[in-house]
Formats: sequence, C-alpha cells, structure tokens
Amino acid sequence: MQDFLEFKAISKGYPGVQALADVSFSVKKGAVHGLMGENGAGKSTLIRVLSGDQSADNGEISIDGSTQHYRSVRDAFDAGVIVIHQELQLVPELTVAENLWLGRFPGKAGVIDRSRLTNVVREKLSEIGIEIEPGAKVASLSIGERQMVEIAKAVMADARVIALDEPTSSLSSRESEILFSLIERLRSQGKVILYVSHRLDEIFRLCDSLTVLRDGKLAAHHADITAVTREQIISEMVGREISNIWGYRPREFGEVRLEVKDIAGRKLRTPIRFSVRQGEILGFFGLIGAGRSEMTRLVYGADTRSQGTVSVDGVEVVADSPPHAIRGGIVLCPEDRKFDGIVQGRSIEENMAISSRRHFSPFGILQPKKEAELAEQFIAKLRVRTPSRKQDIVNLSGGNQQKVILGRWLSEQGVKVLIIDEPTRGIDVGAKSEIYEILYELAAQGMAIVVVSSELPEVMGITDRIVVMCQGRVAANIERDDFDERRILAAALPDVANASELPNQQVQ
Amino acid sequence: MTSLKKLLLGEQGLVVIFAIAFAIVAATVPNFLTERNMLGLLQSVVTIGIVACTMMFCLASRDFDLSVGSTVAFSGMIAVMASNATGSIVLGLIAALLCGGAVGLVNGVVIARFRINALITTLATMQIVRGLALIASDGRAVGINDPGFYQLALSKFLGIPTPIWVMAIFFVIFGFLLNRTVFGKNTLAIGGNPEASRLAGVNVSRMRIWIFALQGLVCAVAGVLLASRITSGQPNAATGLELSVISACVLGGVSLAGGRAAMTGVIVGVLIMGIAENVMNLLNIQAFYQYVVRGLILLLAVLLDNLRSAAAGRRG
Amino acid sequence: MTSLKKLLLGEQGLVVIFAIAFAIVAATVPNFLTERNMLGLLQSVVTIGIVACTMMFCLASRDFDLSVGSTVAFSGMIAVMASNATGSIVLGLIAALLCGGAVGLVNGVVIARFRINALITTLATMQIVRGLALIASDGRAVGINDPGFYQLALSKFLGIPTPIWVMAIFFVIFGFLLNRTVFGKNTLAIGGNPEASRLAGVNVSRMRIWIFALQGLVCAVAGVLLASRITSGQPNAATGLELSVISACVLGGVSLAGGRAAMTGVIVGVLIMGIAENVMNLLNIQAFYQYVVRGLILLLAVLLDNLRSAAAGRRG
Amino acid sequence: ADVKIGFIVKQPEEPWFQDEWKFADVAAKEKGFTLVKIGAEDGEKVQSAIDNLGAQGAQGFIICTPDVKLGPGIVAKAAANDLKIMTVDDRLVNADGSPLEDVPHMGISATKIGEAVGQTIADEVKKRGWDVKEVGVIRVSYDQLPTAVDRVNGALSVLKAAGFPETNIFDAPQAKTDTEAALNAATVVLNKNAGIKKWVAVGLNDEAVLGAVRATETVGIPADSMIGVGIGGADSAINEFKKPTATGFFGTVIISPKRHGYETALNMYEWVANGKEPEKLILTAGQLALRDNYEVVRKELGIE
Ligand SMILES: Nc1ncnc2c1ncn2[C@@H]1O[C@H](COP(=O)(O)OP(=O)(O)OP(=O)(O)O)[C@@H](O)[C@H]1O
Ligand SMILES: Nc1ncnc2c1ncn2[C@@H]1O[C@H](COP(=O)(O)OP(=O)(O)OP(=O)(O)O)[C@@H](O)[C@H]1O
Ligand SMILES: O[C@@H]1[C@@H](O)[C@@H](O)CO[C@H]1O
Ligand SMILES: [Mg+2]
Ligand SMILES: [Mg+2]
Repeated sequence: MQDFLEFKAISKGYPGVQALADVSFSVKKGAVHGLMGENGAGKSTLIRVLSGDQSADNGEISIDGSTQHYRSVRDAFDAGVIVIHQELQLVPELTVAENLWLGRFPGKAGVIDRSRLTNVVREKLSEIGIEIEPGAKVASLSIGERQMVEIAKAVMADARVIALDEPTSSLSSRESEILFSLIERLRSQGKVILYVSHRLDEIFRLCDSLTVLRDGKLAAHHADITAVTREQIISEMVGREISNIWGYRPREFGEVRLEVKDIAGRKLRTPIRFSVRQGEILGFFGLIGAGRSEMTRLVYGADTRSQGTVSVDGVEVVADSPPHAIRGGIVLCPEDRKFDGIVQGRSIEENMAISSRRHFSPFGILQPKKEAELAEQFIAKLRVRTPSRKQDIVNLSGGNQQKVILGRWLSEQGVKVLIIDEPTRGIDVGAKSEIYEILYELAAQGMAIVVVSSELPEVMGITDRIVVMCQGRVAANIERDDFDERRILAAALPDVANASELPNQQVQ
Repeated sequence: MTSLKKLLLGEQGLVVIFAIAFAIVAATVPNFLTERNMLGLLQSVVTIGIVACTMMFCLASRDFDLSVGSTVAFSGMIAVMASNATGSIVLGLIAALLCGGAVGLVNGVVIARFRINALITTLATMQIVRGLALIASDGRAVGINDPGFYQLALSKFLGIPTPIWVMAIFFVIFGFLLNRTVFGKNTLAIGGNPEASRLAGVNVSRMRIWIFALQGLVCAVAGVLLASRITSGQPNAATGLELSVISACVLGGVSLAGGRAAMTGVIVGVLIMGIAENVMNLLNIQAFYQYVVRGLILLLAVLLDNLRSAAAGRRG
Repeated sequence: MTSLKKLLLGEQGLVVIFAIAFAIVAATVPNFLTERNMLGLLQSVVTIGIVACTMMFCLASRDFDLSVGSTVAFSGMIAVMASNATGSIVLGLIAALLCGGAVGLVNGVVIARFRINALITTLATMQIVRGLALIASDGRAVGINDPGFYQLALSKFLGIPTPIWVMAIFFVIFGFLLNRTVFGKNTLAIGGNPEASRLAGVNVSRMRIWIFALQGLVCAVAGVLLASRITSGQPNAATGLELSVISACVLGGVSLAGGRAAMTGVIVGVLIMGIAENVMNLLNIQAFYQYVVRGLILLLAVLLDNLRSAAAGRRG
Repeated sequence: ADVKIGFIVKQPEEPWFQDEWKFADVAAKEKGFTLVKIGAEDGEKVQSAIDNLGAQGAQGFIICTPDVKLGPGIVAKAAANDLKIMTVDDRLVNADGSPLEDVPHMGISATKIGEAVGQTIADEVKKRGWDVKEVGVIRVSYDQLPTAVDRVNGALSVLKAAGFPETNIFDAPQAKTDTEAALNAATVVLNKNAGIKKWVAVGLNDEAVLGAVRATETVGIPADSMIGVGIGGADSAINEFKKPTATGFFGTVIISPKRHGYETALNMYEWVANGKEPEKLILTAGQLALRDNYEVVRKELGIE
C-alpha cells in the first residue's frame, strides 16, 4: 500500500522548548498508527500541527501525495483532516447535536435545519452505539459521555485522516469498546488513523504501526507493530528498562486514620462508610458514574454533605470546605485537572505552592526562595518536563500538568490522608511507576491513602484493599489476599447479565 | 404544589416570576394597567429594548460594548443634520445607518483583528464618538426642519405607535437569529468556548466583527427613532445607556461569561427596568429614594433568579 | 538594537514605553516638566490612584466593582457630617471608614455568599449608596466646620502634599500585598481558576469578601481626601469614577478575565490618564476635541502594549 | 376633580431643583393639589415622564427641560396627553432656535446672569486697584451645556469691555460638572501661567468657581489675590461664606428658587382649576450676595 500521510522534517519550538525536532515518518492508507512517548514528548504538538491549529516552524505534511499548505483548522478540515484533541473541545452551553455540527451547521441561507440537525446526529450516534440524547446540553453530561461526543465528531465528518489524542483516558471499558470497534470500521473504510495513548495494550490491540517520540525527536518507527515488544517500546520511550511497574511492597498498618461514617450528598444518596488505617492504601474501584468521585468530594468537603461524619485519628473533621479538610489533614487530587486542578495563567511554582506556602509564610508574607526550592524539588522528583519553574502551567503537556497537581499535595505538610482520584490518567509509563513509589513511601510514613481508579490492574497492582462501588453504593470490600479480577468485576457490575460493561483491563 | 414549583424553577421560570410580579403591580398600583400607561411604558423602553437585541449577542459572545449610548446620540444627530442638509428624510436615515454601522465596524475590527480588550476599545470609541457628536453640532441640539421626520415616532399602526412596532419586530428578528440560525449558534459557541469554536472552524474574528457592526446599525435605528421622538438631534442624548442595556440583558439571564442568552429573558429584563421606573413615578416616589429603590429592585430580581437556578441545580 | 528590543518587549515593556512617551511629552509640551505642574498632576490622580489599588485586586480575582464612585462620595459626605456633628475630625474619619467598609462588606457578602453577579450587585449598590448620600445631605453640599479638616489635603511633607504621599504609600502597600503575600497570590489564583483554587484550599468566598471590604475602606480614604481637597462633602462627587479607575487598571495590564495584575502597570495606567488630561489642558485643546483625543490615547496605549506582548509571544 | 400637577426637572440631584420642588410643594399644600415630581435627565426620559403624568390623570405640568431644543417634541407630547404646559428656568425653542412664545415661561436669562458676574468682578478689581493687564481670567468651561456657554460668555463680554486683555483669558475645561474636575482643570491653568499673580474666575455655577478657588489655594496664591464669583447661591456657596476667614470666593449671584418653584406651581394651579392663564413671560433677575450680606439677600429672596 501507498504512504498516504507523510510528516516531513517537522519542527516546532516554543520559547524555551523544542517541542518537535525534525520529525519525519509516514503512515499507510487503511492503517491505524500509534504515537507514543513520555509526557511532553511532543505528541499533542504533532497532532496540533496536523490539525492546522499550530503551524510548524519547519517541514511539511503531505496527504495522498500532495503537500498541504493549510493555514487554519478550516483548511485542514477541507483537506480531510479531523482531530480529536486531548482536552475536550466542546461548548457546554450547546446541545450534543449542535456541538457535533459546530463549524458546518446544516441548513439554507444561514437558517438551521433543525430536524436534520438532530436526526442525522441521532442516526450516527445509534449507528456507533452511543446512547446520548442529541438534544441534551453538553453541560449535563459526565466526562465520559463528553468524551464520547468528542469522538463522535470523527464520524460526523467524512475525513480521510483522523487523529485521536488520548481518547480513552476518561472512558469506561464499554465506551472504550465502542471506540475500538469504531476505529476498526474506519480502518476498513481505508482511512488513516493516528492514535495517541499511554496504554500499551490498546496500542498493541489497535495499531498496525507505531512511532515513538522522545524529547521532540523521533525515537523509533516501527512499520510493523508485531515485530516489537512492550519492553522495547518502554525503553525507547523512557530510555531505561522498567521491569515491574507496580513494585508493590507489603507494609505494616497502624491504627485507624481515616474514619468515614455514613456520608451522603446530593448525587450520592445512599450513605457510605469505610475506614483506612495508617500506612494503608485503599483502592476504590467501579464503573464510571459509580459515585467514587462524588464520594471523594464529600469526604474533602468540596461538595456539601447532607449527613455523616469524617474523622482523622479519632478527631472529627468539620470538613464543610476544602480548607477545613486540609487543616484536618485530608487532601484531594481531583480527577478533572482542567477545571478542578490547574490554575490557568499562573506558573508551575505557584500552582505547586498554592496550599503548602502557608506553612512557611510568616504573617502571610511569601518566602520566594523556599517556594523555588520546593518547586525545583518536585519538578525533579516527578520528572516534570519544562524549561523553567516559572513556566505558565497551561503551556505544559497534559501529563505534566497532572504531575504538578500531584506535586501540590506532595509538598503539603501535615497530611494524614491523601485522596487521589485517577492518579495516573494521561501519565506515561515511566512516571507512573515513580508515582507509585512515592505513594508507597508516604504510606510507609504512616499516611492513609485512598486511590480512586478506573484501571483495574492499577487498583489491583498497588492497593492493600479494594472497595468496589456500584451505582452509588459500596458493593464489596476485598483484602489484597483475596484480590480476584472476576470477583471485583462482578461486584462492580450493576447487573451480572450485563457482562459487556467491563472496565479497562490491561495487564502489563 | 410540585407543578407550581416546576413552573417556577423551570426554563421559563424568569418569565413566570415576572408575570406574577406584573400581576401584583397591576392590582396594587393605580393607573398602571391602563392602555395609555402601557403604551407610555413601552415607548419608554424602546431605546433600551432595541439596543438590547444586539447587546445580547455581544455579551453572549463574551464581548462588551460601552459605546452604544454615544452611537445612538451620534447617529440620531447625523440623521437630523443630514436630512436637514439634503432635505430628504430617507438620505438622513441612510447617513445615520452608515455612521452607526461604521462605528460598530471600527469597534469590531479593532477588537477582533488587533485583539484589543473590548471594554477599553468601546470605552475609547464611546468618548471619541461622543466627541464627534459634540463637534458636529458644536455642543448644541439640532432641530428637525422637516416635520415629516416626527412622523416616524408619532405615526401609529393599529393604535400602537411605530417605535413600539419597530421594537417588537426587532425582538422577533433577533430571537429568530439567536435560536434558529447559524449566526446565533456560532455566537453562543464563541461565548461558551472560544477555543473549541475556533478548532471547529468557526471564523471567530469575522463573527465578532459582524456582531459589532450589527450593534452599530441597530444603535443607529434606535438613534433615529429617538431623534424623531424628541424632535431633535441631541449630542448629549443617551448617556449611560450602556449600563442600562447591559443590566437589562444580565437581568434577563444573559451571562457575562458568554454562551448563555435568551430573547425572552432579555425582553423580560427590559420590561423590568421600564416598569420599575414607571411605577416609581406613578407612586410619586421621591427622586433620591428612587435611586435606592432602583438598586434594590435590581438586586431582588437577580437574587430571585439565582435562587431559582440554584434550586434547579445549575452552577452559580 | 536587540537589547533595546528586549527592553521594549520585556516584562517591564509598558513602563519603558511610558518612560519614552513621558520624555517626549516633557521635551515638547511647554510648562509640563515643572515642579508645580508635576505636583498638580499627581494631585489630580490621587482619587483614581488610590481606588485603583484595590480595584486591581478586584479585577484580578475576576470580580468587578462599579460602586466605587458612589462610595467615595458617600464616605466623604459622612466624614464631613460626622466631624461636624461630633466636633472631632478623628471621629469623622472613623465614621467614614466604617461606612466605606460596610458598603464593601455588603458587596462582598452579596456577591460571594449569595453568588450574585458582581456587575449587577455593584450597579445596584452604586445606585443605593448614591441615593443614601443624596438623602443624608438632602442633595446639598455640606460645608466643613473645622478648618483643621482642610489640612489633610493642604499640609505638606518635604514639600509634597499629603494626598500624594498617601497615594504613594498605598502603591507601596498594595504592590507588596500583591506580589509578596499569600493574600496577593491567592487573589491571582482565584482569578485564574476559582474552582481549582477552592479545591486547593483557598477560601475563595472569604477572599472575595475581604477584597470588596478592602475596596470599600480604600474608597473611604479617597473620599475623605477628596472632601478635604474640595473643603466640603458633595453628594455628586466622583460620578463616573468607576470607569476611569477600571480603564487605568486595564491600561496597566490588569486582565478583566482575572489572574493577571501588576502594581507598576496600574501606576503607569493611572499616570497615563492623568498626563493625557494635563497635557490636553496645557496645549489648550478644545473641550470637544478632548473627548476624541482621550479616546485615541486609550486606544493607542493598549494597542502599543498589545503589539509588545504579541511580539513577546504571549496571548492577547 | 382633584387637581394634579407635574413638576419635571432636568437634574434632580442639583440643590437648585431640590429647592424649586420644595417651594412648589409649599404651593401645593396651600392650595390643596397634588404635586408629582419627576426627574428627567434627557429627552427620552422627558417623553416618558409626560406620558406617565398623562396616565396618572394630571392636568398640567411645569418643566425645566434638559435641552431647549426638545421644545416641539415636548409641546406635542403635552398636547397628545391633553396636559397644560409651562416652562421654568430654561425656555423652549423651535428647530430654528426662536423661542416658543405660546408656552408660558418663568426664567432667568443666562447671558444676563453671566453679565452680572462679570460686572461684579470688574468692579471689585477696580476697587482693589489691580491692573487689569496683569490679571489672569480662569474660564471654567463645560461647553456641552449650552446654558453654561451663555453664562460664561456673558461674564467674559463684560470683562473684555472692562479692558481685560483677551490673551489673559484661559480656558479650564471641566471633564464633569463637579468641583474636583474644575479644581484639576484650573490647577493646570495656574501652573502654566505661574508668572501671573492675580486671578479671577468665572464658571457655570458655584461648584465650578469653587474648583478654581481651591486650585489657587493649593498652588499657594493668597486669598486676597483671587476673585471668584459663582452663580446659584446654594449651600456650596454659603458654606464658603461661613468659613472663619475669607477665601477667594468673593460672591455669588443668587437666583431665587422660591419664585421659580412657588409661583410657577401656583400659576399652573390657577390655570388648571380656575382657567386663569398665566403671563406668557416672566423674567427674574439674579441678585449678588457677598460674604457680609448674603444672609440679608437670602431673606429678601425668601430663601432661608
Ligand atoms: N503553548 C505552548 N507554549 C510553550 N510550550 C509549550 C506549549 N505547548 C506545548 N509546549 C511544550 O511542548 C512540549 C510538548 O508538549 P506536548 O503537549 O506535545 O506533549 P505530549 O507528548 O502531548 O505530552 P502528554 O503525554 O503529557 O500529553 C512540552 O514540553 C510542552 O511543555
Ligand atoms: N456532570 C454531572 N451532572 C449530573 N450528574 C452527574 C454528573 N457527573 C456524574 N453524575 C452522576 O453522579 C454520580 C456519581 O458520579 P461520579 O463522577 O462520582 O462517579 P465516578 O465513579 O467517580 O465515575 P467517574 O469515573 O466518571 O468519575 C453518578 O450517578 C453520575 O451519573
Ligand atoms: O441649569 C441651570 C441650573 O443649574 C440652575 O442654575 C437653574 O437654571 C438652569 O438653567
Ligand atoms: Mg498530549
Ligand atoms: Mg471519578
């Protein structure tokens, strides 16, 4: 088959960062091509260049033998390129159908053909098996549902080249399955698909060929994916071998640290109780919408509780707001980094110090030196890829932003309970194992840790105990010795007959 | 009970609350619910109402326009001066529309192409245009020579004065434009998420320029009607209009953060402003106390709407 | 060449551009660079300058305050009336600070706790407070009984009038507060992403209340100095101040979308406004043309700054 | 039927209009009619105010219009609502600028009042023995208000006639009509002409002239080297006279809100209730008040 999509010596620099340096590779028609690399390796940048959103400093793209000269997203679209970006690009105030048609509404003389608007979308959505009402406002959808809407854009547009930037990072396994079969279908229609993911098993399952980027440069190109191994890819990405990514070590548990008694809130009606001991890592597993995030927000006081108490070391924390929770020793790493995590327009340093600085700022006066030290320390420890600690956080790659938010809580003092919602979403393999190491270290110091994750291997790999949630209730509480994939999944499913609802299961 | 609650807290809650308030006022304030007073009231909100139509688009796309008051005065002035000079009312109207549109276009181009903050840009054009109006007229009002000009405002159709009809037609047109056309949806999209709109291929800067140009044109219409009603072109007319119009829009649920707007809401917002003024005068409330009452009504109106949307579970 | 470019486009580019403009004005406009004129100029921006300090915080945290003009007038009024009534200037000052602080507190509580749009809330309090000032004084200027009160504005230290010192001290304090304290950083964080800041442990609603309360207090200080300068409490004083102050801030690079602010920028913004006025009067530019020139200067100033930051690669 | 009369003014916050309303209220109490007071800052507000009066069943109204050129529109609106109309302070004009003589009016001539200011200053300068060639004139101006232009020009015409050289007249444009704006504008004039040691100031009202007086104080010009004469005679001027030591604010031309408020309301009542049409034109004069005689003048005018 012919090389259909070609990147020729693409370079792109930002102040202080060479995001892409002389990257060349090509993809054949009807192929799914994987794009891998560490956080900040340049994957999203490459895709942005392909989408016409950013122009390369050097190099060119050619599609089907003809060199492209597009200057805008519109031109790229007209050339048959559609991109699903890493960050959701939806307008919350508009409906699902309107979002899918945005930029090219159907109708005559500027008047929208409303029945076509919804009917076409309804058809397409049901064709690919997504159950979302076209008339629903995007603001009312969960993150997973929004991600599906985003993906549906690829089907709406009749493109020749489709790029997907980490599309599964917030999908349930059922939704992921829908996506996978969709990709299969597009491949059989002869489209070119560029697929970015940190999940190796997805790459192996879907892709025909693969490119690995490292520090903006082409690290490897594999025209045939069956000829490579996981270990090889990992070392091409990270530059070293990682034998056991989980690295679990047993620990001694102390007294009960976090005691949650019968808490409930608006979105979580059935009261929930659980406790975590000193040194224990408790995993929360469940399908999307099972209520885990809502639970964490209630414990942290981010949402108002209608009932129940939270205590740390036997002392009740009147956690009706995050500051109270923090003072009581509870911190939360939220799952949605764009809306709940990063403070746009501020530097990495400030994003890290935002909470912990109160410990070393006498009378509220800043100590710039201390903040700088702290920032440098965690930039190094978490391997945040950035030219400087003064860099505006919005300029970081998605995974690196996540690391900065982690750094925020790791630098906090007096933390007794650490709650992390989806700790490694969008994070590369190398950094993942470092984060796990940090969690073990903290646990060993006596911290109680709650990890919420939709990735079963992760929960099984790193936690001491798993609470399985299903439809807003605790469905099971399983000790590490009894960890069993089937048992956990069975508890997570609302209805055993509905066996297709399997969460992500990739074992590495 | 629950259905009442539903009604109050639903999409049309603001309209329902307004209807209830209207009924109470009608029942308690003498002379309020008479045909004369209703027509007077409607006429008193013509300028705000017309300009609010496009201001709604402007705010919905996350922009801001402070120059509307000056543009209304300037184009009214131009209409009078041009029709006095040429002896033709039609030429006067055309001149006014051209001038209004030009101001809007300049705003749009500066804001969208040179990427200058809308607040500052329109604050600047607000002063420049007011200055031009003053220079053109030497600071004095210009009388209308041709009495035919007055007819624009004095004429009636089915017993209702033309300006009210014009306002009503604008409400219909812009309501349609907002909800049923690509233009309207793109406006909301730009306001809701400019980045996503741009990535979806919406020509954001062209849209913004269009919105401002339209705003200028609409201000010209309002200016002409105003000049006709007050039978002269006044360089000092419509000062402070911008804040009234923006308040009416925000009262009507248009979000300053962009992306949210509804024509019914804006109509209600405009009427609330008009009724407040009207009732205070009917009740002979003292001038200084009117300030306080006006402020309290504004607060109350948004407070009610907020309670409503909080109860409905939306974000504040 | 490159180092000049660096200077112009760097962090302090606005200051450099301003310095150049200042030098040009000083060289070409007669009588500009005299001690007397400089002192006069500085005194003319005292009210704007002082209020801009806290407005900067307000805008940086994504809020908005339209009530500053009314609060300045109201608290100046109260200072005069209270010191006349008690015979003690100190009690008058305390009363003014209490009233100003109370207005700010009410704004803050309504906005942060009841989650009502800041624009509408402060538009409402702007009217309510102006109404109260008019009611309290029956619409009349209130003369100061104790000539000691005038001394606040007339007294000098090292040849420079007290109000200028007060303004300078405020610049230093609020500059420090913004850059070197947790309060300042939290303000900027709230402006950048309120929800993320809340989840990071910043007590967002308490911060907002504090910022508004502070704004009220600072307005009271400005009000007292103003009353002292014009030797009476005037209920109509400082109308339109809000727009001048907000322009000065935006000119100085404070982002209306929150999260971006710098004291040096705001000082430059305030000075630009003052110098524009001053030079136009020195050059004897006619009143109506002053409007136009004022608008053009505003535009030019942001345009230059924009070119600068565009060249520096920042987003507009 | 009950008599209901409207009283519309252009700037309800101005003390002058507060006084007019106050005195109109006195008439209302005496005769037992209802007075509806409405503030209308611009042409559009005037229109709705008249509609509003019509809707509440008033029979007539008195108005000080925001702009005299609104004349034809106001008259038409009044006719449409079947309301009798009288004007106060400012007289309505036609499109061509000629007064609407059919509408009864009580007012002051802006130019005449200005001339009185000019005369007062010229006399005092002579009395103090200043050389008119060495005296600077601050013209605190607010040119978008036609009355302001007429008043200030009236004053300047007298000063010029008295020998003040044109080159010594300096414009200080106010950005707004408050004291602070006048103060800032006048300061620039003073600093620009630091060589001139003796000053006089004219302006649209007391607040404007006070701004100029404050400016001389700030730049250190002694009170006896400044002669400011205001217009109006409301509290801001009186406060000045009450100060323990004399300031540069030499005097003010008081116009009487009593006649304007009380008499117009009374005349309108007679017209409505008894069909007695008022005189077509009554012009009242201003009266000069100084630091030592202001109390007497105010008594004479029936204020205080
Ligand atoms: N607008 C920008 N300004 C400055 N630097 C930027 C900008 N956008 C991206 N970068 C930098 O370019 C590099 C590549 O970023 P990119 O987003 O392409 O990484 P990525 O491979 O997609 O990473 P991730 O897996 O975390 O999503 C990073 O170092 C990032 O900080
Ligand atoms: N944006 C939303 N609006 C309304 N309800 C929502 C929204 N997001 C989630 N829900 C509902 O709230 C409940 C709990 O959702 P929550 O997000 O806590 O689940 P989760 O197990 O953490 O899943 P996720 O992986 O999506 O975070 C579910 O019933 C879900 O349907
Ligand atoms: O505007 C003036 C007002 O200030 C008062 O002086 C009376 O006459 C009016 O024309
Ligand atoms: Mg990426
Ligand atoms: Mg979750």
